[in-house]
Amino acid sequence: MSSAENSYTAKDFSSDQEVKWCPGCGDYSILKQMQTVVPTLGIKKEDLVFISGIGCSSRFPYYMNTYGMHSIHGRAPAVATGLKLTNPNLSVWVITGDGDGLSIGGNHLIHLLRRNVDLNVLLFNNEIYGLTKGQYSPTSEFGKYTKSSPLGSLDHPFNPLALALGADATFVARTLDRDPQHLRHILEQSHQHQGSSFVEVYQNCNVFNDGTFEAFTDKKQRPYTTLDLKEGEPLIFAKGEKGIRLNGLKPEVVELSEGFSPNDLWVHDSSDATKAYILSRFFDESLPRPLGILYQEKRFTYDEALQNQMDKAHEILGAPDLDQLLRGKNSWTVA
Amino acid sequence: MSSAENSYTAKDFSSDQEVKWCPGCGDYSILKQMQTVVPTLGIKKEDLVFISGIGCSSRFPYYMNTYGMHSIHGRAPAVATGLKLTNPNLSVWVITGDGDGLSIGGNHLIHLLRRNVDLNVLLFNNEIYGLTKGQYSPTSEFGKYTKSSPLGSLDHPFNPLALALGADATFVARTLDRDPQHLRHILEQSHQHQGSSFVEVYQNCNVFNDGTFEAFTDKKQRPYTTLDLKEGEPLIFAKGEKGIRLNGLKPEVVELSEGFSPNDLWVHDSSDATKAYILSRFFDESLPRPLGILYQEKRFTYDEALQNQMDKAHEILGAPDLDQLLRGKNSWTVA
Amino acid sequence: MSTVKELQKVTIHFAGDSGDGIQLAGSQFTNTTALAGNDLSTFPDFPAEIRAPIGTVAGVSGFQIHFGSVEIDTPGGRPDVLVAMNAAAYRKNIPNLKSGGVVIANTAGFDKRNLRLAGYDDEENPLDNKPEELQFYEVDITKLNREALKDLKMSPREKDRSRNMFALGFVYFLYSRSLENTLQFFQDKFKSKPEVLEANIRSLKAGYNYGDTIEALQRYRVEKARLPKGEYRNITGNQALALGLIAAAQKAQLDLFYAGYPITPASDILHELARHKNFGVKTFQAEDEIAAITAAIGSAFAGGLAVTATSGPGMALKTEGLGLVLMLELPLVVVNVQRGGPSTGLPTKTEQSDLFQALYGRNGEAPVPVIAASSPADCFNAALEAAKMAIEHMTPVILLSDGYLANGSEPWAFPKSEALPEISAPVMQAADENYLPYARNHAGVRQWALPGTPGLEHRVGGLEKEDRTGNVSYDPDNHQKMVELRAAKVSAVAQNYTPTTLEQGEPEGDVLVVGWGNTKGAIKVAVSQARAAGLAVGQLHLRNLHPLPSDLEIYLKGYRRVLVPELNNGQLVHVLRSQFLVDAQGFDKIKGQPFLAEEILTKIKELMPHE
Amino acid sequence: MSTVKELQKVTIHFAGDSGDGIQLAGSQFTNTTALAGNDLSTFPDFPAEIRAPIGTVAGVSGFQIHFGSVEIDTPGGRPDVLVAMNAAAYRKNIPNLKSGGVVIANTAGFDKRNLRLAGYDDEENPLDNKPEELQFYEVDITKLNREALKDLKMSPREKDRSRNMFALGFVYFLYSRSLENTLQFFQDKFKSKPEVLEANIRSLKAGYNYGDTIEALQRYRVEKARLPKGEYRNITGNQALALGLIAAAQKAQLDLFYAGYPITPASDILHELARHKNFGVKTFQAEDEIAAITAAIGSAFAGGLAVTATSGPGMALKTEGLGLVLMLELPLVVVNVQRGGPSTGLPTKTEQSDLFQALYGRNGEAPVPVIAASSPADCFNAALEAAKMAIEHMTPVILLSDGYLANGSEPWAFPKSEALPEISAPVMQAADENYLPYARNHAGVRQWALPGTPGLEHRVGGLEKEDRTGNVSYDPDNHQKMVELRAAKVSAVAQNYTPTTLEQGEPEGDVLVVGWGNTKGAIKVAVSQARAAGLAVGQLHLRNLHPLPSDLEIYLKGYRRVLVPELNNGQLVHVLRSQFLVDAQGFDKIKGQPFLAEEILTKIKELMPHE
Ligand SMILES: Cc1ncc(C[n+]2csc(CCOP(=O)(O)OP(=O)(O)O)c2C)c(N)n1
Ligand SMILES: Cc1ncc(C[n+]2csc(CCOP(=O)(O)OP(=O)(O)O)c2C)c(N)n1
Ligand code: SF4
Ligand code: SF4
Ligand SMILES: [Mg+2]
Ligand SMILES: [Mg+2]
Repeated sequence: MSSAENSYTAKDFSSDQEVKWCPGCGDYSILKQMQTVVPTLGIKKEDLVFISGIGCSSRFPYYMNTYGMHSIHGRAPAVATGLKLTNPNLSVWVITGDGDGLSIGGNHLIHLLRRNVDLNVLLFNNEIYGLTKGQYSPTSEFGKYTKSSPLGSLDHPFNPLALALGADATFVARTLDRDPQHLRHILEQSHQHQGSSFVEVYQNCNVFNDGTFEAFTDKKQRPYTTLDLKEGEPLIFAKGEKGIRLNGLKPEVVELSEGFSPNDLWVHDSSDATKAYILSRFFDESLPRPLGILYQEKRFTYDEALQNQMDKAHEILGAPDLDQLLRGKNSWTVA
Repeated sequence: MSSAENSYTAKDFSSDQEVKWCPGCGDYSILKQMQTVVPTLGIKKEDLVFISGIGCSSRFPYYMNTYGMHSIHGRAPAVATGLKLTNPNLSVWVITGDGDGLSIGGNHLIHLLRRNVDLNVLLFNNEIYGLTKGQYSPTSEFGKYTKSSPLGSLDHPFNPLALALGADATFVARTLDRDPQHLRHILEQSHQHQGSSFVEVYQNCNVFNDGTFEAFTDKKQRPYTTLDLKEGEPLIFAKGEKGIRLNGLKPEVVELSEGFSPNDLWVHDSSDATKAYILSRFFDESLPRPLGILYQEKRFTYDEALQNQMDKAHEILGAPDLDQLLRGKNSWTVA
Repeated sequence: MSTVKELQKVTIHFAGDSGDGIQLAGSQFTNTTALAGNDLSTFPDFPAEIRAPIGTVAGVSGFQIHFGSVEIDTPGGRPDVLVAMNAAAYRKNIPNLKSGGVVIANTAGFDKRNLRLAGYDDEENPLDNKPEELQFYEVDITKLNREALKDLKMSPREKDRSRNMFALGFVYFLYSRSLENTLQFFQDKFKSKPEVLEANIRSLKAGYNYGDTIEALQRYRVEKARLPKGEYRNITGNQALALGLIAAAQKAQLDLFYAGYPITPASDILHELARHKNFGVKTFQAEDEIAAITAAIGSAFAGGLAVTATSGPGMALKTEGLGLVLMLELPLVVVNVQRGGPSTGLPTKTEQSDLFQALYGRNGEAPVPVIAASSPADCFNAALEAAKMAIEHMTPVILLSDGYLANGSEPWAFPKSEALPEISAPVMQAADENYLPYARNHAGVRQWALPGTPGLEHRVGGLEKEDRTGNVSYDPDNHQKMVELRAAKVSAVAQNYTPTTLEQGEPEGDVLVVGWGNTKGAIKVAVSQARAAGLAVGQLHLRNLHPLPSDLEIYLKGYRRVLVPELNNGQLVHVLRSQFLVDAQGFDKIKGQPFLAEEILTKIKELMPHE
Repeated sequence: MSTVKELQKVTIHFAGDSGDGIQLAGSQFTNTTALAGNDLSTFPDFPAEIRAPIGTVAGVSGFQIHFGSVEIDTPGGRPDVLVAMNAAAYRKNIPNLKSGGVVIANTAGFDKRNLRLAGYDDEENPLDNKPEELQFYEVDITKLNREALKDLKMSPREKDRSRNMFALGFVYFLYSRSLENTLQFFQDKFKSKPEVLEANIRSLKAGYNYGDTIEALQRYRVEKARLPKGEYRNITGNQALALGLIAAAQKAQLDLFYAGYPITPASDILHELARHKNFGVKTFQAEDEIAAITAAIGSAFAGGLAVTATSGPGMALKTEGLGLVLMLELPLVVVNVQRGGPSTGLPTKTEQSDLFQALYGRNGEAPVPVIAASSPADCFNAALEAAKMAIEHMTPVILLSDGYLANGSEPWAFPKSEALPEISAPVMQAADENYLPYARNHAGVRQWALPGTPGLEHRVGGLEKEDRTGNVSYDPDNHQKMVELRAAKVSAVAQNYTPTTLEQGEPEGDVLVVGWGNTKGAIKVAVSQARAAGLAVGQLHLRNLHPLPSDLEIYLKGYRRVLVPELNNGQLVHVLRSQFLVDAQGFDKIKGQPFLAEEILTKIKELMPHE
């Protein structure tokens, strides 16, 4: 890394375009943390590419002073795949929303995750369609009242992390717009991960779905409602008062004051897929909402497999010779 | 059920169209079992509808003497949803393939499963694109040599059952083309289930992917390579010689001759989502491949929620009055 | 005391920040104006962002209303009155104002910050340098409004939320309007928020009273329009379209099944329909547009009146499904509320550039009837006609609307339900030994056999079908025959058209202006002005874009020149030239905005023969 | 001893069950014929099913080859020779055979079961009632072949697998062909299966020897064609297309990125490209067509020569992506190998009915250059031209091929790589302070700034862009300007066209036959026959369908009649009428099959002025 790169500041990553989200939108904070993190990652500015679909969240690339594409609704994972396969040196980030990534774009997302192309997906989950002015989304809770569901929505929502695990994602994490430090940490980690990193970011849409994640972001409630996952450490929350242990396959909240010690607790091991699965199912109110890296696995990436195959093809098939290719195997001459 | 219905035979469900699959194709057997099962289900012939996409498997509806639609590639789950919501009295079956259902149609499938529309999905998994003459599919193993992957495929495959569980499916099962009895049983059970039933059927494509499931279908090997899931019973296979127990969260094969008794074993409980998850991950050769119902859950169905809402709308908004609707709230008269 | 002047028609343009509640003020003024018996036409115009950057020109939201005691056909060209809530709104709209026009400027919106955001140079306040030909009301609305709400327990920011109502109250005073309707609206809307209710009432009244207080004020009165007798309501295009679909379902005695995926400017159709489930309307918010159209196809197979609506990019995704449903020969209404393109384009702007896509945008020989609505209220008729055609001819029908029609509004002499045409669905009721799924009647229409009906079990699909039986067939001659049968069936819908007539003008003349869709009003005004000036000009407006009416030709050939104004780069004109070999000439505007009548008039004059 | 007769050209039709290896026999005969120096043209025609029902007419697979010592432009009309492996193959093809033609019938395929499956009445064996004007070889191929393999350790079913080679051997004998090439092919193909290798060798030789053995046999010889000097190979359209893309990538010094989703008849392009990864070709089998085109767009952004290919239904899914890439102004080649439509239609049959979709099938004003290939070998040039145009003009280009070109083959005088045109990609190499992503050169082309290049960071997207900067802009005038700039850029590609010339005929005359795509050969034959008969007929064939060449008009107006034969319901004819206001007349065939020259000739004669 040259000194020039080292000397980037957040400002270098701020484009000249005016940011057009609603005042107070959670997207601002995510943008800010991204601009703060990237200078520390050792990536050259010109090697960074942000690809998005359509939605409020998908305006993100316009505001990063890097290469970027605001593509079409739901297709960012596919665009990013083609980009990365063509130039594997780039650091590619997909920015998507709960509508863009899980409604119209759900298929591309799960195929990206199973293929494990080495890029990072940030899904801004505000449990609403923001840009189209407030219809329920695939992550909205059942019975939600919106413009398109004046009598309540009828759809059971996706659990994005469970879906990602079901699609064999190799990096699955959750973070929050309102916790800059946590957010930065997860951005760093997802960059470090080789393969597709899937990060769900709880994001407040203060215009159409205000306060959805307040229980998790509110300073007072947060210690009790969320669980910070730390590798190799026991699952403790509520300011050290409570922990979680596994009773057979069932997670149980225990009071540490009541005779339970940290040794009785479930120790976080992000390489354990079954534990990750159980964590992804911490959804009802009896359990805190896990934040951090639920799962991480080392698996060959699609782009590296492709690169190997390209090298192998050279070995097997030899150097390219266009004339020979055109001639084929059975030519004849008319004199 | 009237006597007329009772008197259906398999032949009544055989259409006048000549079956055009390759001789020896596993699809024949699935068709036959379907024609055998439906007369026993107490459904009127006219209330049965088969909806498919495109693929060899998707020709299925043509051969059933019921209502049917051979729609477009990947869209059968959506077509079936619209059909079922319009006429909830129908018994609707979606017939799809690993390409149709998991490649182009993956998104509709997972949305159907989360919505839990009351219909049955049979995914004929032959781990290949049959109709287009043999390209690898999203379930083909890594490194597969096909026309489109002459140097081996690079894609990590989907695990269809894990994906379905990740999408919050309420009924997840696996069966085989070559085991008529098992197949019929699962067809029955999926019909009984209220909500979206997802059934993966291992199906042999003897032209482009012959023998893929031979280890599971071959009479000699099958007892050792597969695990028949039976509700409330311990997981025993290999003709009673082996069983599976849970060591913490890890499944382990134990020899029943070596001091383990059935009481030590994992007892199948299809209502336990975590167990279902672990079962869906029985994929490597150290574990037998589970067959049967991995998971089943009772959850409101989308169609019944819609029906309730329609009723509620009547209550709240009153009987429909078109003139009042056209007049609106602020009309005036020009005399 | 102020004098009251009688006016025939007025155009008011409300403008402010997207957070300023401009659309609400505009629509309240519209409803009150409608109830006062004026004819009117409106044009809301807002930025693509939910809250575009505050204070900037890009963030300005506008609402224009044209109303009068005479017939009103467009939302007006240049406004007579501009309500500018801030400097950006002023900057954006002042160039359009009519000479002699009135400006109501909220001076609080011209502070340093706002001036800078609006792009004015340092210290340059346009209110210090007002065009002389305009009249100004400079009012510190923000301050006066806060004053009026002084004793309410609200933050200043909360108080400012109702300042749009202060401005509205003032305009009500100027135009001698009653507050009644808007006060009633507050009662309904803020039922559960008594504070907010009180604030809005006070703001509205304060604005009105302010008008009463200040001196030397010219007031206006616009008499009731001599509209044809009947009962009226005000309606937007998307609302009217939704009601047309419900009416069609009622008339056909079918349940309406609407599947859609949100997209601007079509989403309101979903929103409107979702409110009327008591009419047996099932709405399904699908995961994408492909799921929406294919779910609708499933519904059509099951016997629903199936509808899906979208805009350009979504339409692109529906084209494969359209191919399927036309192959199946099931009824389906596909609505495209067009917006600026290509690609994501200008989502909140209007355009007519998806006509080619509607006519030709499918693989294979895939003719589909195409219908276009021509005014907000006409969206009702167009939807009803589209549904009737789809059902009675067992075919998909594309219905074209656009952003301007969708959000614009006008008074609508709504019909009595019994006056609406009957729709008879060709549903087979009972089993028939000789049932053949693809046998046809004289108009080429097959019958609709619904799952659940005993004895009619059959299979349909997207592969080519054998004539009559519908079985899969690869026979070469059968394919040609089926292509021709499907085309003939679509052609046959033209037999039910009412004969083509000119909107205005003689059978022969110098310039025939041919339009489709939202241009009708602007063309009408332009042509009538041209005719008033003695020019031999005619107007022909097309409802049916495919198949074209067979009796068009005499009109096209009766004029020396044919002019086709379109909000695209020349699409209908291309079709007319091909089909009739007339040297029709396009006149294109691709600015995301509707035509002004004067633009068309100028063009007409250019084309007039020079003596 | 048999006599040998010299022939100028011959059409042979191989037909049998889809399991009979007809395509293999056909392609072996083709390669041998090519190596023998004949000109030729082939037309494989197979059912949609992988293994359609055995023994039925629907299950018949056919392969026709037309070869000669003279120029060959079509795969022939009615065949001279029919090889019928069973009764169904006979039944399907016998009506087409030329009077005096030869039938080689495998009598084992005329047993009771086969006769019934073929739909013959009980006991009615057509071989018992042979048309007198035909010559028959009735050979029990099955039996003779089993006999030849008697001592091999194989089941009868396995032995029967090579009976196609017995038939082929017999035809080789009849046409005095060498077995060399096919024997070599066996060696390669069955390297690892010595049994099968032996069986095939024996079968082929047995068939040949059988010809030698039976008496009174007329043999034929077709001399080398007087093809222009050069090196030749035989090639199918899909192969040629793939090679054209690779050649373009090499010439542009870009890596080829191909993203596709399997679909008939386009899949072979993917298969072919996947075999040449050593050329830096990356192939990506996407999850659907939308992922394929958008992945390709991602690649284009990164600087790849991005290509995606599909057929009609897949094209429908790509239209939204096409809108995006034309808005981005990045190069992309989109290939549509057309098949019978609409919807799933006739997947294995050919048609030209996606022209409208290519020209008009997008939302918004979305012009895209459209190029069509006109013969199997020409797919190479067309692909190269499409890629060059896409890259040099920074635009998506649609390349139309079809099922007939894709699977058909002909001898190709392949070029030397150095003779291929250079392609210069407008890639920006270095940072530039004044870089504006949407600044343009004289031809309206912007520059290609690739991620990874320092100092050129910029953002692109599908919203309307400000001229030059590319920033999002909702400005009305800018929108009109950008629509016009994009249109102008596409129009500018026509400046590089070679001047339009007639394929045949004088500048003026009675009937000008205008074609595009695969009809070229059939029109060529028809027109030359008409001219030989003294008629004033001309042929014009279009490579570029959008923009149309500007110098077309003089030809269109130089003839009294313009005839446009198309394998659709009249699409190009519609465009010509609109653009040039000429009363061009369509001639449509929508049977999933190419034109026969005689069909066109008949039509030409109909149009000739009657004295
Ligand atoms: C093909 C297509 N369909 C629909 C739309 C309209 N649309 C734009 S954004 C959006 C949903 C956005 O939701 P989400 O991804 O959650 O983003 P948010 O605005 O909430 O950040 C929709 C439906 C579109 N642009 N394109
Ligand atoms: C839009 C579209 N794309 C591609 C195709 C071509 N296609 C038909 S079936 C198929 C895959 C079938 O695979 P699968 O679903 O596994 O069915 P199988 O034939 O193996 O039973 C494909 C790619 C198509 N018909 N439509
Ligand atoms: S609508 Fe919601 S998500 Fe969109 S910018 Fe506004 S606050 Fe943010
Ligand atoms: S190709 Fe395979 S899946 Fe298709 S019909 Fe033949 S054997 Fe069955
Ligand atoms: Mg969202
Ligand atoms: Mg398959």
